[in-house]
Amino acid sequence: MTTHYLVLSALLFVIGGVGVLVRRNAIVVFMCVELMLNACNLAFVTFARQNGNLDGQIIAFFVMIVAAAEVVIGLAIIVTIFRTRRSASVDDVNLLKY
Amino acid sequence: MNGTIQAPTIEYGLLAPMLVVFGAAIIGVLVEAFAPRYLRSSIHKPLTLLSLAGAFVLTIWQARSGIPTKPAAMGAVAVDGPALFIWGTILVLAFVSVLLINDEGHFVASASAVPGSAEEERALSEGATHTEVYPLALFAVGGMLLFPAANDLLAMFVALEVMSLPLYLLCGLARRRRLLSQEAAVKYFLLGAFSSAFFLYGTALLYGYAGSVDLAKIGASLGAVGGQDTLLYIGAAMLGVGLLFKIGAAPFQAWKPDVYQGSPTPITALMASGTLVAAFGALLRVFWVALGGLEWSWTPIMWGVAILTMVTGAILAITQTDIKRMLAYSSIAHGGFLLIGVVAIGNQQQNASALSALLFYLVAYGFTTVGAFAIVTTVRDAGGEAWHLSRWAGLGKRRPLVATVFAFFLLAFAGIPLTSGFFGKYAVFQAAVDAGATPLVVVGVVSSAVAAFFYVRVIVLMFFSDPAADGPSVVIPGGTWAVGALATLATVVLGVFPQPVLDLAHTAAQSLFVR
Amino acid sequence: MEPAKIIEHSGGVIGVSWLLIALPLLGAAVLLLGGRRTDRFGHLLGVATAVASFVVGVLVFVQLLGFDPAERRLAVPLYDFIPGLTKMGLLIDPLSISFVLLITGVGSLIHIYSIGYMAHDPNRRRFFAYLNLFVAAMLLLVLADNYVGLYVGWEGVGLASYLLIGFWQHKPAAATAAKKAFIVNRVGDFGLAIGIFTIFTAFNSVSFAGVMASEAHPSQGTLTAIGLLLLLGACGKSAQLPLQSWLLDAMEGPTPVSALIHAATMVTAGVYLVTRSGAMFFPEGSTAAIAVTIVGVATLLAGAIIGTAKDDIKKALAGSTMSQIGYMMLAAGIGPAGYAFAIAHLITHGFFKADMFLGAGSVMHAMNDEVNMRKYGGLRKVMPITFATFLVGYLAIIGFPLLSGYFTKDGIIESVMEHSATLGWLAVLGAGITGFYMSRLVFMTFFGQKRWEADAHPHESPAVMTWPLIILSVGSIFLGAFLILGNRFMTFLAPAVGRPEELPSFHPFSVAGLATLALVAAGAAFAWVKYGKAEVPVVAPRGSFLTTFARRDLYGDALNEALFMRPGQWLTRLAVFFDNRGIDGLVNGLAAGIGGTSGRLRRVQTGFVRSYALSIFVGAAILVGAWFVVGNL
Amino acid sequence: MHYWLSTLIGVPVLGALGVAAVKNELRAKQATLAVSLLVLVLTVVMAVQFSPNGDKFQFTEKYSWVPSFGIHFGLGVDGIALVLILLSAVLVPIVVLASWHEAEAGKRSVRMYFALLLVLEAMMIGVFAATDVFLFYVFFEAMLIPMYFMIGSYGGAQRSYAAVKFLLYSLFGGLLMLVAVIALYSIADKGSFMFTDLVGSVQDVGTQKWLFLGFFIAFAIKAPLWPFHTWLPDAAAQAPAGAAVLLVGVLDKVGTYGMLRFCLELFPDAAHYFTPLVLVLSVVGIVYGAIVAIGQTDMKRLIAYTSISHFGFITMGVFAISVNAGSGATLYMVNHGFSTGALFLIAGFLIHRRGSQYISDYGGVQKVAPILAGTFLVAGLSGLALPGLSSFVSEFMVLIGSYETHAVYAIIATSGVVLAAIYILWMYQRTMNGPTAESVRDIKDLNGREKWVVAPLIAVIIALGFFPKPLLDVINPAVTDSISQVQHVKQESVAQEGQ
Repeated sequence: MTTHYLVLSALLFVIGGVGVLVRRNAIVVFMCVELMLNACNLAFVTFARQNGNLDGQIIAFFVMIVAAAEVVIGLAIIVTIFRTRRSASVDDVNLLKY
Repeated sequence: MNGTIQAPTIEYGLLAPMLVVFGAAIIGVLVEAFAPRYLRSSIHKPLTLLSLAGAFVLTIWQARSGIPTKPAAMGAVAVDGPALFIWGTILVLAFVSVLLINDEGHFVASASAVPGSAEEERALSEGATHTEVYPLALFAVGGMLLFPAANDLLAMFVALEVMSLPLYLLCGLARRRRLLSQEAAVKYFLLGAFSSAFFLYGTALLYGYAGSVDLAKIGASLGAVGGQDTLLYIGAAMLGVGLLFKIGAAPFQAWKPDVYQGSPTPITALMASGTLVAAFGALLRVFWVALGGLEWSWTPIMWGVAILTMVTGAILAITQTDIKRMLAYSSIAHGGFLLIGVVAIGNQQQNASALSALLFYLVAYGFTTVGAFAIVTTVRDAGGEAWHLSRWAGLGKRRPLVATVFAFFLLAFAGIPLTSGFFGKYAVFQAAVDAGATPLVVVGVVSSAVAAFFYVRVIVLMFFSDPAADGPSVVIPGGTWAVGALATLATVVLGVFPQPVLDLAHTAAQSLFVR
Repeated sequence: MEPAKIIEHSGGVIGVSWLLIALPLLGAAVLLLGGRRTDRFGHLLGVATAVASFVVGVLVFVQLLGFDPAERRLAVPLYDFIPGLTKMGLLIDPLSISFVLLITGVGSLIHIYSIGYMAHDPNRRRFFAYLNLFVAAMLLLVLADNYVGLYVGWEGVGLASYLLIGFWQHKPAAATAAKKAFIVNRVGDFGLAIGIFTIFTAFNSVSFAGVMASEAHPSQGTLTAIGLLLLLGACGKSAQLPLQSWLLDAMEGPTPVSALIHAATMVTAGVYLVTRSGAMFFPEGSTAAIAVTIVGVATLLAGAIIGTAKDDIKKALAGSTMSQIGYMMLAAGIGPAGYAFAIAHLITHGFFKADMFLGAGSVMHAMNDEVNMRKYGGLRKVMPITFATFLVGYLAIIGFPLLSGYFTKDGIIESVMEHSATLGWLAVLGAGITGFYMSRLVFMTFFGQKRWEADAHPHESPAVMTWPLIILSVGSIFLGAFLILGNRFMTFLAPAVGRPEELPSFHPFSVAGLATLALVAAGAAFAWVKYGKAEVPVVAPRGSFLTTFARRDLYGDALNEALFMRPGQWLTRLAVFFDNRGIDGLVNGLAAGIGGTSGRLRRVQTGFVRSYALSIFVGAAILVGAWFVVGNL
Repeated sequence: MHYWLSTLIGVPVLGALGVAAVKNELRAKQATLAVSLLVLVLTVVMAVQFSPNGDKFQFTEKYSWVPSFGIHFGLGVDGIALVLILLSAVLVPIVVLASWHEAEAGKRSVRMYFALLLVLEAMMIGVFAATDVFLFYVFFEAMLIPMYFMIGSYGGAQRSYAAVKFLLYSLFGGLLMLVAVIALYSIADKGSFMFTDLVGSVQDVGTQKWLFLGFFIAFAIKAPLWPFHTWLPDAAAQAPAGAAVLLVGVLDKVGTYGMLRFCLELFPDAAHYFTPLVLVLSVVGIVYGAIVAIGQTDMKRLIAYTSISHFGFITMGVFAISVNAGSGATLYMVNHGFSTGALFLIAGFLIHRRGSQYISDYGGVQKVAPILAGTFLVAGLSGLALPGLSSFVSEFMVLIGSYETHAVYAIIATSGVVLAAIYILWMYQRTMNGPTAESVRDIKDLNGREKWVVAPLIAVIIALGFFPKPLLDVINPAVTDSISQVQHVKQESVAQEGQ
């Protein structure tokens, strides 16, 4: 019965991925990434259950911590650029191209 | 097991180099917290350099005291021949990059201040600097050390983040052209996070497939487990996405030009040398140890990726006008050449030669590229580095030595004999031909012929065209000078007497990765 | 009777016969390297070396006579020229020695004459250097004992002729004529070279002795091919059809040059080549031999016709030279029966034609380099010696009884008659035309009213110029009789070129002989009517179609221009265009193409994070897809 | 063990460093001249000790360089290499003397120019002396760099375009060759790059063909063989006269030398298979090059195109597979170096005086500068292979040798003899003859230094024209040796057809 969870995690991952592609606001984009990470977590836990060992669940904790660290860095960067540009749209930052 | 908990065994000795670096990083943080502002940088500089040097010494010492044959730290970290070689390389390159970082004028006075605001003016006038740069760099280096040595995917993931997160920040700290710098940071961060999500999901799937994230176990389970190929293939592919992104292989190369161009040049140097080396280490470990049994299925894919990468890098570089951006594309192309080595896989001995070839190439390329970026920092305009190629016109007349050295690096990139780049390419191509990948090699040489064009173009600018009236000035701070000298030396020596390093790489690669 | 075997010998003067070549070569070297320093004595040195070489020649000749006729073919080895290909050596035999005497003898006289003729030229020294160079090369040509050596001399004389025709370089006409001469000759050399390649491949040797001794028996086709190729070479050097066009332009050179190179010696090299190779590649009645006779007869008529219409005295003489060489070729083409006459005529022609050319030079000298005979007239009174000597030459060439030309030319006609009546009668016709145009020349120049330019004050030339004339004219009188009567020359030449089994007997009143005399007389008379009695218009009348035809050298140049020059220039332009646009265009196009691709491709790098993310996403999808494809193969 | 060859390479390198260090320009020039003369003397002394009928390679040296790739620093010369080294050693001092004031035009570092010259000399000697295929490749590529800078920094108006074109073209060829080199190594599987180890190590004909192409294209570009030639006119026309001499006189010979040494000896079957193709290209090159030369308006370009025609002769000689042709071709490499060298230098002197490369800007120079004109004519005549001048012997040998084996090609090629007369004499007429043009009325004749440059060349041209024996005695055995294998293959295939 673990397949459902897997499907769900896959869905979440894809939703997250598509979100990154379609949303403009840097914060939202970043949240989509977080969503993808959580999809991974779900998959880990599911597989842990399936494989009958705890590794997956432990990994999930690791991932949360890493995610948290990412948030710190990410927000810092996004805030700085928001302050300079007065906009959090990722489409506004394209001086670097070609 | 009877209820008693066994404490994990950690071989601190083996991990010492990494621990030293991380320790120094943490001390650095404490310094930031407690030491008075005016003292900080004078504490940081020696601390950073010493820790790196110390780590290097420890690495050497370890290599001499026998290469361990089994993973350390309960199989989480594999301190084996390749790992030690890569550590050594990364540590030296990091040391050199730190020398670049030490020189003034690369980093923003106050990152939080809005560009052009009164606040920034004040920060500038106070001569404030972000000494956090040092601990951040150390953390990044620590991550680089762990990344190629990680023996299970979790450790690798953590290492990936530890390596990347500080770099995201560092990218945004350029003193000049701050908008670009911040933009680089945002792009690198978002895309990096995005790709690491792929890496993680791949890990999850492989965990699901093999029931473990331990590379060796995954490798062992390849044949054993049946009927789960879907998990395996998707998992492996997504893992690949994460790793290929880090080395900037097409079609995941998009971030590289932007980030290299926007970041402070010393950081670019660090990324272009250290990160690339580390990422390749990890890539090799994953694909050879975990997915080695799957080689028949991923070699064709790698062929495609390699070709695409070489061609994209070479072709797109031709029309670049920003020196750093051009070097970024060139580094993409070199990534492609290195990938040729990755597919030059076969029997034990073949793998060894391919691996040693790659290791040599990484050393050669790392030094040359650091040197090149070091030179880039020295050619300055009123507005910071003279980034536009046209500004380099006639440099050969105004500053022959600088121009000659830079030209020499470019020739090394182009792979002209008697430079390190040549033997690097040669070794990899040789391995590939032995493995029967001759067509790939042909593509390789053709694209390096194309690539030669834009290296040569810069030389033409520097030597054959006359200098502009208000040409850029050349400022060579002590650290940069040392870096240039060191890189030149390395490029020459590896180009004329490569044998010692080849031997080193060979011994390192002899026993391949431990399982 | 076949030619005798060649035996090595290097005793006496023959041993040092290389001096023949070395002396003039040395002279040339000294004068060229010495530069202005040698201006004062340059001409004297030039003459000295030529004369010295003549003396050596005589000594060699004397020593040769000492041998038994059957052994008069002596090879003098010199050194290993091209290892594995050929050694260099000299061949002293009746044929070569006759040429040596002609070249050095007449050569010396012309050297002496030039002292006077070039007296006022600032570059006289260089002129003598070139003359010496020519003599050396010509001697190498006739003395070499192998085809490569012959080829070296062959092109050497070509060079000398190039330098001397273009001696007055500042005159564009001269420069162009020189270039033309060289290039047309090169066309001939092309044939000669390939001929030599074929010889080497067929006989594995290029020395005359080697070829004769060779055991190899190549196919008849090969031999014919060799013959025709050599003939092509001969045509180039001897201005025979179809390569005749350069000779008339060559008259741009100083007159002594025309006398020495373009009348007496170089242009006869073709005859030498045919005679020398006769036994091997032009056996009697072979295709090649027939080709030779045809070329000869065609040229002798063409030359004669051209001669009739020229007002330029030198060109008229040049036309006659062509025609006379045509006679020699014709004779050489009929095999052993004709060789002796061919060479004999060659020698006598050398004398009387040189005589006349120098005479013409003397006239021009007197008339401030006017060459248009329509502006001469009545010169016999003012320059008697020139007139007298010229008259001798004239009588000799038209074959006035008992003068040299009479014997040699008549000999040729007789022997050709034996061979083929048609060719014979054509030769006779040629003789008639000769009678006409030579008389026309003499009448226009020395008889009739003065038609001089206002500023012309003709006078007799100095002794240094007249003495050579006198000596030459003496030769023109007696040489023929000396050589022909009693088949003296044929017997002498036999060891070198062989001779028919029964010697021809000379009978003065043969049909052909009388017919010739009659025709010549008629021609002369006609000329008298038209140019002697009648008034000669100073500007040439338009003249009939035939006249124009002749004046335009039978449209030889026009033909070359239409066939080769124009298409050539066109081809050149095409090639250059193709090289720049085609090949180079391709290369640069490729480069530009890559550049363009880059310019377009970099647009993919839009700078939008989301598009980068998209590329990663799609990339991942492709990777997964690919893995499935490969995995399930 | 001798150290002849390593000395010959080492001396100029050290010299170059020295020259680069010297501050005073005049001193630098004198030093360069001294060094190059020293090299010449050493080369001659070495050459006289060479025994024509001794071992194939003499004065051999062998040091292990990169053991893990089986690369040696292996040196040694056979007759072919020896004469080419002699050629370089003779030309360099002459070029030094000729370009005494060359570099000053562009306000660029004179010392650097001469330093580059010496580096180039070292590379040239090295490339001919290398008996290790890899070492050969290294010199083959490294040679480009000094020449690249000489063209690019000291050349004419289009110099950077020409330099880049030259470099990329050669680099491309070189990289293809690199692939072949690598493949050769791993197929031969001898663990060594020494030429002698590799000979005969590739048996499979199919493989040979691919490897052959890898080497051949590189050499064809270098030579240059039609249709890979278009870089040469640009490079030669833009390069300073001195550099042009070394470029056309020596560097390009590496291509034809490589064909003779590597293509024939390493891949005899492939060589036999590709012979017709190569001969066609050569013949096309001969005629085409000559025709295009006729149409040129720029003196240096014209000379460059004549060289393309001449290289056609050389490659034809190499692939005609007959001793005469092969020796002729080798001798041709030397003679062409001298005669074209003379042409370029004298043309250079003329251009230096008038400041224009266009033929149409000249006329009647003979009147004002007879010596210049005279020497130019001699060089030109040697270019059109006039008997008595060096080129004749070699051209004649090539043609006669080719005629033995491939008559038709030889006949077509011989037509080049006529075309040569046209392009040389027409150029001479347009520049030197006719009424003296206003613009050249007051130019000076050759000065002492220039005479010293030209004299030795003319002397050698004439001497070799009459006494080629000394060189041929050295060349013949070597050539016989290197074509023997292909001849063997040929006989076999003939025999098979016979059955």
